[in-house]
Amino acid sequence: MPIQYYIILASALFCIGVVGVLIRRNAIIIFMCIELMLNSVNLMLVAFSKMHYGLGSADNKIVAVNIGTDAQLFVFFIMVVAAAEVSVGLAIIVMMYRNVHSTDVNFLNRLKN
Amino acid sequence: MINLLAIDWLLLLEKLILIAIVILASLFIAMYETYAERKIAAFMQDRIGPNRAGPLGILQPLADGMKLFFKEEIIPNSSNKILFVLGPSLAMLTAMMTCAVVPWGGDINLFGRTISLQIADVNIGILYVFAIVSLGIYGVMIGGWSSNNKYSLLAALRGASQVISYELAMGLSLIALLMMSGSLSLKTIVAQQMQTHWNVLYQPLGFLIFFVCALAECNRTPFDLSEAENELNMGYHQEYSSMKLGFYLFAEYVNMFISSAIMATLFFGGYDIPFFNESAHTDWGNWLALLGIACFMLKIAIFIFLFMWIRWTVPRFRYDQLMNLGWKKLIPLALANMLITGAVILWLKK
Amino acid sequence: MTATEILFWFLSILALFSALMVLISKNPVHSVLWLIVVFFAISGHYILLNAQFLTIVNLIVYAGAIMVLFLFVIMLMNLNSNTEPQRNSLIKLAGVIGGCLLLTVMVSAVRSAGEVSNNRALMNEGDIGLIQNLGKILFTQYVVPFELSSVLFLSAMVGAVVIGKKE
Amino acid sequence: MITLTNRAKPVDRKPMTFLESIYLWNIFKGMMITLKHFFKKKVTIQYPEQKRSFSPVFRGVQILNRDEEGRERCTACGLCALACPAEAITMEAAERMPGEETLYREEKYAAKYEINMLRCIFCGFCEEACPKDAIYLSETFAPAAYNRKNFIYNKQDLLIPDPKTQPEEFAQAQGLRELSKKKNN
Repeated sequence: MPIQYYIILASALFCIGVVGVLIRRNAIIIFMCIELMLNSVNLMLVAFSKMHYGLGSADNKIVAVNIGTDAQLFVFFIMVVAAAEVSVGLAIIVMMYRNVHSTDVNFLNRLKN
Repeated sequence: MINLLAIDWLLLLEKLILIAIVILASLFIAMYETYAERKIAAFMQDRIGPNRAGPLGILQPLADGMKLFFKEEIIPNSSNKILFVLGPSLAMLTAMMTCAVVPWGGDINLFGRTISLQIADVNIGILYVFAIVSLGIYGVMIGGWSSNNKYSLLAALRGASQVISYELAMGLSLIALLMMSGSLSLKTIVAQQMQTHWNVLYQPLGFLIFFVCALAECNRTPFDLSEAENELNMGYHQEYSSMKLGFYLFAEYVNMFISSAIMATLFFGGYDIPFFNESAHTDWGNWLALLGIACFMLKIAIFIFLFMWIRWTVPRFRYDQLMNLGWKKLIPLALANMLITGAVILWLKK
Repeated sequence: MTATEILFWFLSILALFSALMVLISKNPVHSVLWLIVVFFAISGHYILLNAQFLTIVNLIVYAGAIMVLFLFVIMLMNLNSNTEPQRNSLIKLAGVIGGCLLLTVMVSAVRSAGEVSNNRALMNEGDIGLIQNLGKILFTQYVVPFELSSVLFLSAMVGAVVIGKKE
Repeated sequence: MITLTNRAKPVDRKPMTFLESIYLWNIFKGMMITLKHFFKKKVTIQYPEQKRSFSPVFRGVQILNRDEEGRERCTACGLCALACPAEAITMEAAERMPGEETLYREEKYAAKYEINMLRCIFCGFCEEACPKDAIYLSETFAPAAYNRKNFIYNKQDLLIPDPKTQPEEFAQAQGLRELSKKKNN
């Protein structure tokens, strides 16, 4: 599959995530859109890893064994970070809900003044 | 790239037939698990249980199923209609999906073809099982939430946190096993156990932790907090009626069957025939495979009996006891088991 | 059209459609469920790219754990479409236009990058995505980041407990 | 503390040790108990086919007795109605006409005799109060019915069959009285 298909698919998903962050006010949905953006990046990384593997194996059969694995490990680490981020982030949202009884991000502008 | 025409149609047909057989068999077994549950409950309480429908009551599951089919179907007005229907179907789907990677037996020869009695021998077999098990909670959560009922919601939340907590200990207990086998494919693990000993001999603690976690994942007593009758009015499926309720109950029994199969595969040698050298009797052909399947089913039946035996013995845990057991007892035990196994493997290699 | 291509288009359309539904759904629970569908579609893409380990990790971590947490929090707060705050339509329109512009920039960048467009991602072959190869690299070359990420996890866990605790 | 049996154990509130708190040994003991019961003799009585015999002191639904010649013993004295704490018994007396000596034993008899089974508490005071041995509590219970009217038993329901004209039914009634057939048709 040509690589630009994957690039366009991933950027479309990423843009949908961006739009979601911009137009929604619910903190949880915004958070979910961030996850969506992370995932689109993951998809792109995996596609690129397979692209480099394909290029490398065409050039040289012996070196090719490990080409592209680092991208897939990056995806793995991104998932680790995402999981950590979600656990902290959701704890923050729960705390916020406990204090202001809403998950509306517009209520969170108290630091302004 | 595969061309549509280049697909091995015979293989596809073979797999489709196998899938159909496996699904039908697990539904059939789940049906008779309900009968077994009632009979075993009765026997343990000095009663004789259902014995009216057919000889010894063996048609009882059919009668129960018919009853569920003909009951009035009620969808609460204030419920979320789509999700209300989606919940039980998801529960059933995830329950049935796990059986794809279980090796039900060795190879058999039919019409000149060697047919592997496993739907898919993927090299991530155990992880696949984990993924599906962790998805299984959606059926409970969606059903509990969409009923728009406080008790259902509470039960769904309880169930979700219970399953997530026990998944950790389950995964950790399996890591020790995987360190020994060096493969995630269930078929390879069975083949290894056929050559040496059953894994339960090397990993008794791991098996125990896995078994307790399997009880929790299947929502069986003593961990049936999400369907506690006397605290939460039946729990997450309180608003369900007719066949939708039947799906939830059925999914639970299918889950029990599948998790028994997984345990038998991982720790008790799968379709290995105990005290019998299969490789010396390859001339038996298909009969050997059939004997293997029978052995596997026997092991599963023993596990199912164990599940039911525990259900009718042990009372339900309190919620804090459940969390304590999961986080403060099982996870440290599983970690210790993992460390010890790793150390022993290192030591033996030197 | 080969089977792989059909699957690719199907999964892509499914991913985009459900990502849009995440935005459009009024009810947060529906958003969560659509997002799960997106993750499944992306996992399907990973299978097509023969990255089996990532497929299953994606399912376990995202669909099995993270989304359950989201669902859990939403159910705990009892959010539904009635309590959902709405931005005014002008800001919504501005957001959509901004997103579309971003997409346009990205797509045109891809189109103008000529050398990339000749390359293809290998489908259904190449076993770098298998758990054995990834594991070897992970525990030799990447063992320090791996341990660091476990420390990160632990600190995130402690942090979540500290934040979530009632004082 | 004085205990009734020597099996009583004082409550122990020590915190559990680690081994106790994983519950394994105790669960194993409990499972052995249930397994033992699994193989025990079952106590089930297959109800419609098998019936459990009543205890000899069981107080069931009332019957009105006859003497050996098949005459009704009741003289409508009203002592049973007086003794009844639930006030379930009502009766009307009538005088025996000439020619009815084969029917009634004394000169006075109960023309109407009703017991409201919804009120009756089966205490057996009517049986104790009766000077003529006319009312007895049998060894069967009042069967279920669909409406309240059917629970008011009149004399035809209560009288046992005549030993002279219906000896078989009389013999049967001495064992069990099949009121259900009469009442629910």
